[in-house]
Amino acid sequence: MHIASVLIRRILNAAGLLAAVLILCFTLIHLAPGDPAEVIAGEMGGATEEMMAEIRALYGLDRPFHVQLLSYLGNVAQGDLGYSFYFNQPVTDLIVERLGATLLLVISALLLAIFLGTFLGVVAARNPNGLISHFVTVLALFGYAAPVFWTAIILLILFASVIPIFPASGGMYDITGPDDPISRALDIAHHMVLPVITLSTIYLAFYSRLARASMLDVLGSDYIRTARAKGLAEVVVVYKHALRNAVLPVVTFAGLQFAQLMSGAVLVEAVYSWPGLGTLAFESLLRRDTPTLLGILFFSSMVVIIANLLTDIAYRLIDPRIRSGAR
Amino acid sequence: MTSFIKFARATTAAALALGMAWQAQAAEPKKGGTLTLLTSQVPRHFNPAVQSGTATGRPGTQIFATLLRFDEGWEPQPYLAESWSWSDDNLSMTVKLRAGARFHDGHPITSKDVRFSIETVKANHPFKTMFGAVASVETPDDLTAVIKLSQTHPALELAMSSALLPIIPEHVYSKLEEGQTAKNHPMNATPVGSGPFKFVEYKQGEYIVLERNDDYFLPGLPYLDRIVYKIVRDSSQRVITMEQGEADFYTEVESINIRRLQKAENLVVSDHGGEAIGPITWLAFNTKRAPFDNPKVRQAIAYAVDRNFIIKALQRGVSKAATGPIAPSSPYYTPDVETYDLDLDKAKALLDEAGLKPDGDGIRFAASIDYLPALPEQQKNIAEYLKPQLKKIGIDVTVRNAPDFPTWAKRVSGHDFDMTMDLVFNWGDPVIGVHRTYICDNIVKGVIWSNTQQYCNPKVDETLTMAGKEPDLAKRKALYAEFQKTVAQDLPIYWLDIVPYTNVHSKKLVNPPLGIWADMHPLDKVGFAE
Amino acid sequence: MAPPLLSVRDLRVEFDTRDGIIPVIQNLSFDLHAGGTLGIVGESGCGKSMTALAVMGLVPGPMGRIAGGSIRLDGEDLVAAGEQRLRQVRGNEISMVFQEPMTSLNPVFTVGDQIGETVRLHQGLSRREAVNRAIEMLRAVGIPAPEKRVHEYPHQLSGGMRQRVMIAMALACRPRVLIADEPTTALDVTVQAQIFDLLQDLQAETGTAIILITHDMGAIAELAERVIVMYAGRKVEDGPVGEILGQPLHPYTKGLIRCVPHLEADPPVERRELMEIPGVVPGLSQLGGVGCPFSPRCSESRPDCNMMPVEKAGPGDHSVACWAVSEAAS
Amino acid sequence: MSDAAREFEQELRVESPAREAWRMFISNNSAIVGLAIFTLIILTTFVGPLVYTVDPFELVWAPLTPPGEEGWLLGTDYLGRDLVAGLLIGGQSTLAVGAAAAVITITIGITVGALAGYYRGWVDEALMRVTEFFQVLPPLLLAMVLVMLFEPSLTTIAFAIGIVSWTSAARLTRAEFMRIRELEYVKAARSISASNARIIWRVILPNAAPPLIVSAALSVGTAILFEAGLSFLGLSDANVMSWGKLIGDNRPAILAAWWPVTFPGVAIFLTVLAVSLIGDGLNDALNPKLRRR
Repeated sequence: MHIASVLIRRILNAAGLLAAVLILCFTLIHLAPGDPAEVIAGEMGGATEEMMAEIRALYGLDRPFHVQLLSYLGNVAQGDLGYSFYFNQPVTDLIVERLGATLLLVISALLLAIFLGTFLGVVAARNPNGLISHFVTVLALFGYAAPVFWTAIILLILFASVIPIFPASGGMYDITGPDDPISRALDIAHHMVLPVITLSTIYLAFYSRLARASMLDVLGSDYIRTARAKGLAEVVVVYKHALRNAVLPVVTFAGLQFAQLMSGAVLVEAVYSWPGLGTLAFESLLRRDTPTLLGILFFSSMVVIIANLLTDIAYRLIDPRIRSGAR
Repeated sequence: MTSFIKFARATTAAALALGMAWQAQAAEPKKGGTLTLLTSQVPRHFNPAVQSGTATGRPGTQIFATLLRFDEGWEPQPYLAESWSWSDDNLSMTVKLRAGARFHDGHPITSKDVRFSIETVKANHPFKTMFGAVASVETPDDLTAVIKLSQTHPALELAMSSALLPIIPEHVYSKLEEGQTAKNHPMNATPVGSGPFKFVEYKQGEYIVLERNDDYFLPGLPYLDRIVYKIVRDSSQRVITMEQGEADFYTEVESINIRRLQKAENLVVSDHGGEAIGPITWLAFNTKRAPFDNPKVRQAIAYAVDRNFIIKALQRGVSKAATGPIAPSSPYYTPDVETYDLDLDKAKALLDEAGLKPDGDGIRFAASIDYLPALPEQQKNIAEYLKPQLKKIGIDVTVRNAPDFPTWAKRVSGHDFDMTMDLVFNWGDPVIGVHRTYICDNIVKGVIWSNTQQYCNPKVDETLTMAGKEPDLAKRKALYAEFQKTVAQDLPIYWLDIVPYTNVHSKKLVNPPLGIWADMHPLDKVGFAE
Repeated sequence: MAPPLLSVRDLRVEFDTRDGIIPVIQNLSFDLHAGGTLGIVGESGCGKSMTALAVMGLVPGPMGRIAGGSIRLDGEDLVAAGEQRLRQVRGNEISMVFQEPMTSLNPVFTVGDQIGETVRLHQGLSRREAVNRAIEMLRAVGIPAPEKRVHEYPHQLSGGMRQRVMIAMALACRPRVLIADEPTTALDVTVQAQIFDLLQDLQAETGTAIILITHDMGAIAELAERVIVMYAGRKVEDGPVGEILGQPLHPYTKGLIRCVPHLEADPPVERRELMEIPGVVPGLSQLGGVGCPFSPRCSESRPDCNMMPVEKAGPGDHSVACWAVSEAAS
Repeated sequence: MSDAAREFEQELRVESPAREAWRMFISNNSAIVGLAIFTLIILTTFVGPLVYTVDPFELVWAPLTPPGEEGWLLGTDYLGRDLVAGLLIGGQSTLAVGAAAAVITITIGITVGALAGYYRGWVDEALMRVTEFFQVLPPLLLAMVLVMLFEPSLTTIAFAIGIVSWTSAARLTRAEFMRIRELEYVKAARSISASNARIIWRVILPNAAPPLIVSAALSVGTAILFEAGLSFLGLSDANVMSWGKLIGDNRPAILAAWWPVTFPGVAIFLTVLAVSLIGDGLNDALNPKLRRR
C-alpha cells in the first residue's frame, strides 16, 4: 500500500476514534447526577435559584442536550476544547501544562521499565536458573500483585519521612527553590524519583518477565547459533544479535499498554501530588467540569493513539520485515 | 461603635484573653522571607467578591484589602478605612478611606471603588443577607463613602472584613466584554487588589505565588517577601511536609494527625483561630418525608446518638459539642436548650409513641443517610457510626455513598434524602450563616445549603426577622435564644459538634494567623523570627 | 602423507537429561586433510550435527559438554583451548554453514552487515572494507547485483540465495575448514545442485577443506572423498567414498545406499521400488546401551549384537564396526 | 449433524491433554503454592464468618486499637470496627467483584474476539474499531466515569471493571480464532457443513481455550487490583465491606495507625499473588511450546 494512503487511513481512523470518545463521554457525563452549577454554587457556600439559572445560562447548560453536544463537537473540530466551568480557564491551556507533567512521568517510568526490565530479563535469560533469574521471577510477581497506590504510600512514608531524602510535599518542583534552569531541572529530577519508580514497578516486573521469555526464545534460534559460529564474543551475540530481536514483543506491549500506564499515573499522581492529567481528571470529574474532563479524555486518547503510532514506527525501525511490508 | 461590638467583646472574654496572651509573646519579625502555606483546596479564582469559600478567601484576603479587619478579640480595626462612624438611627455608616492608598496597578483607591465593590458583592455573592440591607452608597468625596441602610443591620461591620467585602478596582472589574459577567471576569484569575501581597502566579492545582506589595498602604508592612500556597491534597502528606520543614503553616488539621504533629519539635499545634467561621457538623432530617415529619422520630434519633462518643472517640476529644444552630463561640449562643443526651430507652419510647413498633427482627423502619463527601472525619465516619448505632433502636440505616459533591448536592438540594450529615458555617453573624437554614422563604429546591430540611415554622421566621435587624444587643440575644430553644424542640436538625480549625505552624513563625478569621485575614504582620 | 589438518580422536559428547547423563557421541575419530572433503552421513539424530558443533566448540551448555577425546586443528587441541582462542578459530579458521538458511540469518541486519561482521572481527577490516569484502563474497557465491543485495535484509532473499549468503559468510575469512551441515536439505532440488557446484568451485579456488554433513548419499557421492557413516552417536563405517558406496560393509550403510535407487548400478529386480530401513532411529534416552544400537533394526542381527561391536579394519582404507562384518573379514 | 462430524469432534476432545496439563500443573511448585494460598483465602473468607460472627460494621472497641490489644486480633479501624470481621466479610465482596469482573471481561472479550476472528471482513473491522475505542481510553478514567454515573455499588464496580478491561482478551481470542480457523480440522468441520455457531463454540473455542483460561485467571487478579484502586479514590460502596474500601477509608489515618491499611493491603497482595501463580502454572501446563522448557 502507498505510504500516503496508509497515513491518511490512520489519521481518519484516529479522528473517528476521537470523535467516538467525545460523543460517548459527553453523553455519559451528561447522564451523571448533578451539574457544574451545583458545584459552583456549593463552592460559593450556597446560591439562590436565580444565580444557579444564571450560571447555567452562562455556560450554556440550559440548552437541550443535542444542541450542547453538537456545539461542543463543532468547537472541537475548530480546535477549541472549550472553557472550564470550574477553573475559569480555557481547557487547552489547563491541559497542555498538565499533559507535560504526565508525559514526563509516564515516559520516564516507561523507559525505566523497558530498559531496566529488558536488561534484567536478558541477564535472567542468559542464566535461567541463576540468582537474577529467580529475582526477576519474584520481582515480577511482587510488582504485579502489590497495588500501585499502596507501593506509592509506602515509598513516600519511607523516603520522605522515615529516611527523608525525597521531598514530602510532592509536586513537580519546589517553587520556593532557585529558579535558574539547571537548579530547576535538578529539582524536578529530585521530585520525579519516587513517582517514576513507583509507576515503573508494575511494568518493570512485566517487561523483565516478557524480556526473559522472549530472550530465551531468541537465544535458542538458529541465527544466534550462526552468530556464535562466527566467533563473536558472547556479549556481542547477546546484546547485538539477540537483543534487537528480543525487544520486539516488549515494544509491542509498551505501545498497547500506554493507556494502562496513564491509568496507573492517576493513582501515582494522587499520592505524590504530581501535577498531571490524572489529578486534574479526578478533580474535574468530582466537579462535573465536563469540558475539562472531555478535554482530558480527548488528549489522553490522542496520546495513546500517538504512542501506538510511535510503537509502530519503533517496530519498523527495529524489524526490517515490517518496514518493507513483508510478513 | 455599635452595641453589638461592645457585647461581642464582653462575651468573648476568653478569646480575648487568649489573643492577648498570644500578643504578649509576639516579637517584631525580621524583614523578608517566604511563607509557605499548605492547602488541600484548589481555588477557582481569587476574587472573593463573587465567590465564597476558604479556597478563594485565603489568597483573596492577601490580595484584596477590606475596609475593616477584626482582631483576635472580635474587635473591628481600621484597615482601608481610616475611621468609620454610625448615624444615631443606625441606618447609615460613614467610612473615611485612608489617603494615598493605591491598587497594585497604581490607581488610587476612591470611595467609588467602595461603592462598586459593595454593589458587586451584593449582586453576586451567595450570602444575600450580608448587604441585602444596603440601600445605597453615597460618595460625597473621593475618600468618603456613606452606606445607607433600609433597615438596621448589626452584622454590617463583620461583613466588611476578611473575604466578605474585598475592595475591588472599578476601573478593572467594571469592564465587561460580551458574555462576561462579574462571576467569570478574566481578571478574577489574575486579580488586582490593594492588599499586602500581589498576585504573581497560579499553577492550577499546584501552587499560588504572591509577592510583597511594596506600595502597601500600611507603612513598614508586610514583613514577608513572598507567600506560596502549596496545594497538597493528601492529609498524611501535609503532615510529613510540615514535619520536614517544607512548609510553615496549615489549618484544618485532621484530629487523627494532631498527636503526631504535637510531637514534632519544630512545630506548634494550636486550636485558636477561625472562631468566626463556626463550622457546625450536623445531622439533618427531611422533615417532609415520613417518618421524619414526626418530631418524635427526630427526637428519638437524637436521643440515640451518642454525641459524647463522637467527640471523644471519633474526633479524639478535639471537637466541642454543638447544641443548637448557633456556634458556642458566637456571642448569640445559648446553652439553655434541650441537648438530647444519650438515652436509648427514651428513644425507643418515643418511637413507640410515634407508632413505629419493631418487627420480628427488631426493625422499626429503614432509612438512608447521606453525607457531604469531604472531610471524612466529620462526615463519612459519623454516618458510618450511625449505621450500627441507630440499629440499636430498630432503625435499619443504609449509608448512601456520594462519590462526589454534585451527587450529594443533587440529592439533598432536590429533597431526595431521609437524613444527611452536613457541615455548615455560621459566618460570624447569624444573619449571614444561620438564618438561611431555618426560614420558610429559603426552601428552594435545587439550591444546596438553603433550607433543604424544608422546615417551616412561622414563629421561627418571625423571631429571626426581628433578630436580624434588632440593634439592641440584649434584645437581639434574647430573640436568638428564643429561636434556639424553638428549633431545638422542633429539631429539623440534630447538631453534633464543632471541629475547631486546628492549625499547625512552624516555631520560626512570628504572629501566626490565629485570629477569628484565621488565615482568611491579611498576613501583613506575619514574619519569621530573627 | 602430510599430517591431517583436523584430527578428531575418541570424541565423547554427553548431555544431562532428566533420565541421567546420555552420551550422544562416543568413540568418534576421523581425520580431515587440507583441501579434502569428508562426508558424514546418517539419519537425523545420529549425532552428525553434534559432531559439527563439537568441532566448532559450540556444544550447547550447560546441559551438554565434550566429555573426552581430542579435536586437533594443526596439532592444537581445541578441546583444551579456552573460549577466547575458540572464538578466534570460529568463523576464521573453521566456519560453518547451517541446515536452515531461512532461519540462520538474523532477520534484523542486512546481509552485508552479517558478512562484514566476520571479517571486521577476525581481520580488523574497516566498515567500508568490510562492505567491499561482502560484495566480493556475494559475487563469489554467484549472487547477481551484489552491490544492491548487500544492503538487503534476509527476508528479501529466496532460500537458495540465503544459503549462498551463508556460504559467503562462512568463507569470508577464507577458513581452512568449512563445515556444511545439511546445506541443501531445505532447498529445491535444482537449487541443491547449484549449491553443491558452488561448494566444489569454491573449494577448488580456495583450498578449503570441507566436512559435508548430510543424510543424502547422492550428495556424498558427488562431493566427498572420504565418508564416515554414523549411527546413534557412533561411527559404524569409515572409508573412501568409492569403497563405501561400492562395497558397503555395515548393514546400516547398505540400507542407506539402498534408499537411493540410482546409486546401485544394477538393482535386483525385487528392489526396484524405493527401499527403506525398517524401524526408527533410537531416541536420546536409548543411547549409551551396551549392545549394538542398530541391532533392533538390523536384518543381519545375531546374538553377538547385544555386545558393542569394535571397529575393525576392512579391505583397504576401510573400517567398520559390526559383528557380522568382522566375522566375514576374519 | 452427521455421524462423521460427531465422530470427528469426539476425536478432537481427547482426554489426555487435559490430564497431562493437570499433571504439569500439580508438578509445578509455585502453582501449588498459589493454589494453596487461594484455597485458604476462599475458605477463610467464606467459612470464617460462620465461625467468627462479629458484625464488621459494629463499633466494637475504641477506634484504632492496635492489633492484639484488648483481645482484637488485628485491632480496630478508624471507627472502632473489628478488622478481622472486616477482612473476612470484605474478602467475600472483593473476591466476588474480582470473579464477576473477570467473567464479564472474558465473556465480552471472547464474544467480540470470536466473532471478529471467525467472520473477519466487515464484522472484524467494526468490532476492532470498538476494541480500539476501548483501548485508547485510559481504563481507570473510564471506570471512574462509569462508577460515578451509576453510583458506586459492587455491581457497578464489577461492570465498570469488566467493561474497561475486555480488550486484551478480545485481541487474544481473535488471534487464536484467526489461526485456528485455517487449520485442517476446522476446514473439515466446515466441509461437512456444521453450522457457524457450532464451529465457533464447539470446534474452535475448545482449541483456543488454553490461553483464554490463563487470561481469565489473571484478569481476576487485575480486577481485584482495580477495585482497590477505585476504592482508594473514594469510589466504593459504603454499605459493603471490601478490602479496597478498608484501605481507602483508613488511608487518612495511616500516620497514626499502620494496621488498618496494611492488613487489607497484604490480603490483596496475597490474593493477587496466588492468582498470578495459578495463572503462570496454567500457562506452563497449557502451553505446549513452553512445556518442553
